[in-house]
Amino acid sequence: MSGVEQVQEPPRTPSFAMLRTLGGVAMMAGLLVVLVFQVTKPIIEENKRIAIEKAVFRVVPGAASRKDFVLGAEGLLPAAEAQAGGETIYAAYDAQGALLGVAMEAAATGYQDVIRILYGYNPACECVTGIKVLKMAETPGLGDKIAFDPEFLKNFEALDARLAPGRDGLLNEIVAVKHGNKTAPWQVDSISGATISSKAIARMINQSGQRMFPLIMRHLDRLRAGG
Amino acid sequence: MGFINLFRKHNTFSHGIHPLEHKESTAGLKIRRLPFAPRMVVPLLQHRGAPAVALVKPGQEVVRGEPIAEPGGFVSVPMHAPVTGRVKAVGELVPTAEGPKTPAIVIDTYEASTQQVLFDSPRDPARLTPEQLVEAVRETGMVGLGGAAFPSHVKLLPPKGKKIDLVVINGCECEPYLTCDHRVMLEQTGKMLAGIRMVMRALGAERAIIGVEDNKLDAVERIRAELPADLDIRCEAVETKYPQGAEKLLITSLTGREVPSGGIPADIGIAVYNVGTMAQLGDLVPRGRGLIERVVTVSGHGVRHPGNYLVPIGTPLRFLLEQVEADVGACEVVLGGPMMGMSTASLDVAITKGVSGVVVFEHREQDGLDRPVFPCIKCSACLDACPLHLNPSMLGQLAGVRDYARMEQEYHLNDCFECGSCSYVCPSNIPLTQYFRIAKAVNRETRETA
Amino acid sequence: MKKVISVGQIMRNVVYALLPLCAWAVYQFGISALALILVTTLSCALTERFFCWMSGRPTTLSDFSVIITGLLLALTLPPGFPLWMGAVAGFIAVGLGKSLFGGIGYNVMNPALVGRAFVQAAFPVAITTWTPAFAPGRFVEFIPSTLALPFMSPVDTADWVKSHAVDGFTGATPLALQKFERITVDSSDLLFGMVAGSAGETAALLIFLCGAYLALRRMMDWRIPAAVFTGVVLVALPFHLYQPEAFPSPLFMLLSGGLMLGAMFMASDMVGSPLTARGVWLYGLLIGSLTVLIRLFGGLTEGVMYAILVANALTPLIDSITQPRVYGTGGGKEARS
Amino acid sequence: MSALPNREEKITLDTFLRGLWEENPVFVMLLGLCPVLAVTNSTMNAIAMGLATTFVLVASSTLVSLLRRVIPKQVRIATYIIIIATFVTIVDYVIQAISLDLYNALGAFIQLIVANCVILGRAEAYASKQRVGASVVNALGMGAGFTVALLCLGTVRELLGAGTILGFQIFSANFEPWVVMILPPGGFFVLGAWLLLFEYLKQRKERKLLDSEGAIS
Amino acid sequence: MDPNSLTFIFLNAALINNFVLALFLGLCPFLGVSAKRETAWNMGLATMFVMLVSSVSAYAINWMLTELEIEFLRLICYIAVIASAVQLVEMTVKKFSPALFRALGIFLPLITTNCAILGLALFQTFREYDFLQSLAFSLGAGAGFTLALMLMAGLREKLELARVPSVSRGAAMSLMLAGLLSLAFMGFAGLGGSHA
Ligand SMILES: Cc1cc2nc3c(=O)[nH]c(=O)nc-3n(C[C@@H](O)[C@H](O)[C@H](O)COP(=O)(O)O)c2cc1C
Ligand SMILES: Cc1cc2nc3c(=O)[nH]c(=O)nc-3n(C[C@H](O)[C@H](O)[C@H](O)COP(=O)(O)O)c2cc1C
Ligand SMILES: Cc1cc2nc3c(=O)[nH]c(=O)nc-3n(C[C@H](O)[C@H](O)[C@H](O)COP(=O)(O)O)c2cc1C
Ligand SMILES: Cc1cc2nc3c(=O)[nH]c(=O)nc-3n(C[C@H](O)[C@H](O)[C@H](O)CO)c2cc1C
Ligand code: SF4
Ligand code: SF4
Ligand code: SF4
Ligand code: SF4
Ligand code: FES
Repeated sequence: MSGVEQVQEPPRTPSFAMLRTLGGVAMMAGLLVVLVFQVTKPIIEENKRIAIEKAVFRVVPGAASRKDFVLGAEGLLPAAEAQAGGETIYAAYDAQGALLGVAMEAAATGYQDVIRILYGYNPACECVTGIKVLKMAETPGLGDKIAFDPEFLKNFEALDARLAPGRDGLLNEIVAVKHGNKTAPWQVDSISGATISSKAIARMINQSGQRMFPLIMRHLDRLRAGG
Repeated sequence: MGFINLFRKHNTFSHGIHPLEHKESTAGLKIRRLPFAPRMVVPLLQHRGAPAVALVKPGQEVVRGEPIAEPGGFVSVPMHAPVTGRVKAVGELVPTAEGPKTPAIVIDTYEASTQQVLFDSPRDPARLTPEQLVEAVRETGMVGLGGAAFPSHVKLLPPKGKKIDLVVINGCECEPYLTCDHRVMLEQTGKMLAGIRMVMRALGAERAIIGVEDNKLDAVERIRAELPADLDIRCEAVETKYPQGAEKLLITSLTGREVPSGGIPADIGIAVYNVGTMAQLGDLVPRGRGLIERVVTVSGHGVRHPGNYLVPIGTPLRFLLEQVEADVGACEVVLGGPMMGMSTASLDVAITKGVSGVVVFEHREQDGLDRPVFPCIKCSACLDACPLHLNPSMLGQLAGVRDYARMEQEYHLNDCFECGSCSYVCPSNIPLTQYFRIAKAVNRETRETA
Repeated sequence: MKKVISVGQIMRNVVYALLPLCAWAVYQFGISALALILVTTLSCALTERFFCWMSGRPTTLSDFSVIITGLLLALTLPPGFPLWMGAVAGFIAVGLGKSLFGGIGYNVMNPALVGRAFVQAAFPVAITTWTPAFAPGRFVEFIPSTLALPFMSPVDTADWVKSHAVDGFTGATPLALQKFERITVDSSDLLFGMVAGSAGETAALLIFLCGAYLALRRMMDWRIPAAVFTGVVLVALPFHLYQPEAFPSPLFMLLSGGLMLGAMFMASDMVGSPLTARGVWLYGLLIGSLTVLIRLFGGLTEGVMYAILVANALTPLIDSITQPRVYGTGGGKEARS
Repeated sequence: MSALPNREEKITLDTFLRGLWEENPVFVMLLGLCPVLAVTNSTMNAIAMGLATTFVLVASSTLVSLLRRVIPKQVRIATYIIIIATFVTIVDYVIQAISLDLYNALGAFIQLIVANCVILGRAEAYASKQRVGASVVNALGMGAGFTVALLCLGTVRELLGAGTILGFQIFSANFEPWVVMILPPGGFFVLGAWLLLFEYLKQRKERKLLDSEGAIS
Repeated sequence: MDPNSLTFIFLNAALINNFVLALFLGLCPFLGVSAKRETAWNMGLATMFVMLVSSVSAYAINWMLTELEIEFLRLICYIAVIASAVQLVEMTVKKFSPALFRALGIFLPLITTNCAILGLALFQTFREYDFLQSLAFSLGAGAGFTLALMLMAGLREKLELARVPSVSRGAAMSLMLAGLLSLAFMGFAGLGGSHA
């Protein structure tokens, strides 16, 4: 206790002491944080890169490398060059550098909250090639099966997403049907008891696909060329 | 919002209850006299206010009708000897129905005592000024016979600045079993109207309404037939519903007005009197006599000879019950009506001015009462019953945790007039009214000690 | 001078009113429903007994309220609900919903619904697995999921349903059909219980009649169901008129799902509902409208249970803004003569 | 809460144990409940959160204790908050570097350690008045108490809610998980149940004590 | 409903992902100040108010930090700026509306650094809400917090009059009540999502 009082005694004014202490502590804090930030930054970025890569490679099977593009008002640009915002899409290539597919994000409200996924699209077969759930708050044991239920994920291994003749939308809307009622390759067989979550996935792919697939087709050459 | 009145059921108030009436066994029986008990007990406090002060000494002889005690203050009344006899004791502590003992004058009745009242000083009420009338009423020792036993002359002197323009006469008799007012209205119609005339003159009121429950239409007819032409007096039937006879509610039923919370009828220019009070005044004032007897309904399954009896004030309960051959062994005796009355532990209490009925229940009739008490299940039956629109459920729960202050401040405890409707309907058998009585007493005590 | 009904009498009468519903459930779903009813009731009763013993209070089984809790709980569960889960629901209903707060009269939310909400959150699959009514052999054979071992997952009933091939049974309740497939079930089927659903919620007419019995005997406040129905109609009607194909009619809303059971027997539990008439109307309207909103715009197909629980939670606040106007305290009446 | 020491305290076993039981920040003082409930849907999260909090607790206590003679009264809270926020930021980045999955599972709650009043409370009530050694030991005790509480919840919730602990199957594969336990209500219920249990044991002990006293006298 | 619409953000924060009952934010004031309806109401208002202030300040700081590319100082800046902003507003309120200050006053310093406030700032940053969305989010969160607090206070006042067993009196009961409320609020799940 006595220590504090000593500090406050003249000749130095209390406000000087306050400023000095606050300033000192803030400096120290800033320094510490910057230090840690500098050390961890490359590791974290690497972690993030690996995470994205893993996800992209999962939704575009067989991919070995990827390039990031931004699809926006300026058209298709490599991520590094993009100025104005737009949607990031990840083009994935095989070991020989041939375009295997494109991965992108989609989101929609599920049972509890917004579900975000990354999904892959193969322009060659005009089909969806896989999904990975990035974020969700669905009920464990029920809705959260969309992330790992093999039967459900199988829906997206070659989900028909052909473009309509006008090339401005999908030929068949991607829809979810009740468990066991799948009859067409563009339908998603729901998880039983989690129809809402399943429908959310189908809906988000449909919405995103209606918009994105025609654009991707338009810029296909650029994507194939890799930049 | 006048149009709402179109939908208001006429001549009644909202809420209230319909207990079984049980009036049939006594309603048709004429008022009969009861013999004198060998020993009379006249408590000095039979009314609201200050006790009377004894004027007699032990050993002194008193004559029936003679004043034996004088008022102990403004809100107090004199007492008169109910019988001719010898004073045995003054200030002896006797039991009361409420519990605490109270001093009384005890008189040994002379066997020769007659029913005749020898103490008379006749006068013509029409000649008296309003002030003299009030004094005359005070000399009769009259208190409200409707149960509250509030000195009647006090109500004739409304607070300064308040003008009474309407007198409401209470002939509802909403308590089950009781029929004494019914009989008075039938048998003493003239005296009652005479009393009303006096009161109207004393107050300077222009109008009077007699309110009678519609289970006594014969009384309504009788009264209407005898209404005087020179005065604005009406007689109205009101719905038979407990507690129609509570003055606030009767006022609402008859006029649509409400007595303000915490106020008295005088605040809205109304005075209320019981029919029995009026009949007695109409009889006593012209003769200059005192109140020495009253009509009491004695009823209940435990009574062999139920009926309406003219009972001298001060008659011991035990004597009364012997006269009607009540089977007191296995019974509960209630003074007053079963809803508001007090169940008395001792048979040595005296019939006082405020006792309108004696009801003897056999125990099997009390079945409900010894049912276990449950927690409040919030069924809201009590809210639908309370005629004052209080929240007895909440009051009861607060009483359960002894939060008496909040009962008063937030839930209008002091508006409750302990009518017992809430306890009656409570399926959990919570003795709500009893709780409220205790709560009020505790609050009063804390205020006094503070 | 006591000649009014007692708590025990009220509760006994509610049990009587529930018995026809139980009988119908057994007739409809067979011995599985019977076993479920017995297990939940027994579980509730034992839990009550246990907690009374723990807290050193006399047992309160004789007031029958816990029997109501047990019966209602069973009636709100799917007929093939595993018995051990039913026992858990009963334990939670009475333990967490009632005894924790001091027993009868002190619970803040409807105990039966607390139990159901708990198992709905705990076992979301089992509680949305429906089995067909009037399955052949229902009086001699259990629905396989009923007999799941304690704490073990129930077996899938899909094969059993197939083997009992009841015409066109889709395993979906009328509400789910409406919401997901836009198929509206006939009102007459809803009235007479010819649909899938919880054990005791399907026959709207029977429930209404049993509830009406209670209301007529004044053991239940008729205003509560009336207010709930009004709330449903007030909210459902505009939507239906606006887009009849997308939004079902108020009648369908009233007759489908647990609404009838909830309005008649669960919203009307006086312990969790407000005291005054005004409060009760507010409470009922809230339940009705919330139910419709959850059904139309929520993630769930059915919202009665949650609507009632939320309204129960709001009851103290409703009570505080709907205190009765005490005689003689303004309101403009004194001024009149 | 026992009286706070105003004189500088000697380091005893009690300095450590107090935080673990007698003044357990969660079970006894009911502080910092948000992270306790939010991240305990699995044991792994509970451990990570416990360690992170303990680290911030110890580090900030150390610094506050070191600086206790130079920080003026008027700005002490502000200073403490800056110190705490610094360490939290550090933890935040370190965890991101260690495992993104873990980081995503804990969500914003790592950063919300700043708001955890156990830490500010320790800084204000203990570290600002005690020598470094005692402060560190006390902070370790509090951190341990906090971690134990997290574990109490985390294990129960994961076990009942998923049938596993740290991801290992405990019950038979056919066990039906009680999903509610990993949902928000389950958090409240499990903490409530622990508190009920402690209260029950406490009351039973008191009753026994009373009984035995009664028997003697 | 569009997940980015203001209405949805408001509803989501108030009911579906209620700060207290679903996200576990602000539990200490929730348990500490929910014994009486009146204090709960004032606390709710104060919180809503502080949330609004901190949402605005967080939006501003975040914009500045992003411009300067020093996001790693975000946490430190948030907590410092929010605390001072609230203090500033507090002084203003005290000067211009003493009545309002009396109602909110005692709560303001207590809430400034609690996790609901900071959580709000962090969430709006993570979710990249624009300015209006941030406002809707903070109002929704504040309304939801107040609602939960009032519900809890109502229930606790009711139980004051109950014969609660000695074991469950106190904190344990409050937690169980919170659990029941949380259970009831699960009914709002998915509200406003389009499921057709
Ligand atoms: C969010 C919040 C948390 C609180 N936490 C505590 C607490 O942990 N301990 C406490 O004694 N009072 C707590 N209170 C109540 C205090 O604000 C109370 O007013 C204070 O203890 C009185 O202290 P004083 O007499 O020194 O002013 C809390 C209040 C709020 C609004
Ligand atoms: C506690 C609980 C959690 C639920 N979680 C989910 C979920 O995560 N995803 C989902 O689609 N439906 C969820 N549901 C909704 C129901 O299961 C809904 O009835 C179902 O989605 C309808 O699908 P069905 O037609 O296959 O039965 C949940 C329901 C409850 C009661
Ligand atoms: C609940 C209740 C019921 C009452 N019932 C009657 C009644 O039936 N008849 C009656 O004359 N007075 C009844 N009273 C008393 C009246 O309110 C009022 O005091 C009386 O009519 C005044 O006349 P009095 O002073 O002449 O007795 C009742 C009072 C209460 C509180
Ligand atoms: C009309 C009526 C409806 C009732 N509904 C329920 C109910 O839905 N759930 C329940 O547990 N008990 C119900 N009860 C029984 C009883 O009120 C309940 O167990 C109390 O909540 C226990 O305090 C009901 C009782 C009545 C009279
Ligand atoms: S039980 Fe007896 S006293 Fe009571 S209402 Fe019935 S007849 Fe009258
Ligand atoms: S006793 Fe009081 S609270 Fe009960 S009904 Fe009568 S006036 Fe109302
Ligand atoms: S009548 Fe009795 S049980 Fe019903 S609300 Fe009133 S006090 Fe409670
Ligand atoms: S400072 Fe934060 S964690 Fe501590 S009591 Fe207050 S709100 Fe809770
Ligand atoms: S409010 Fe206390 S930790 Fe969140």
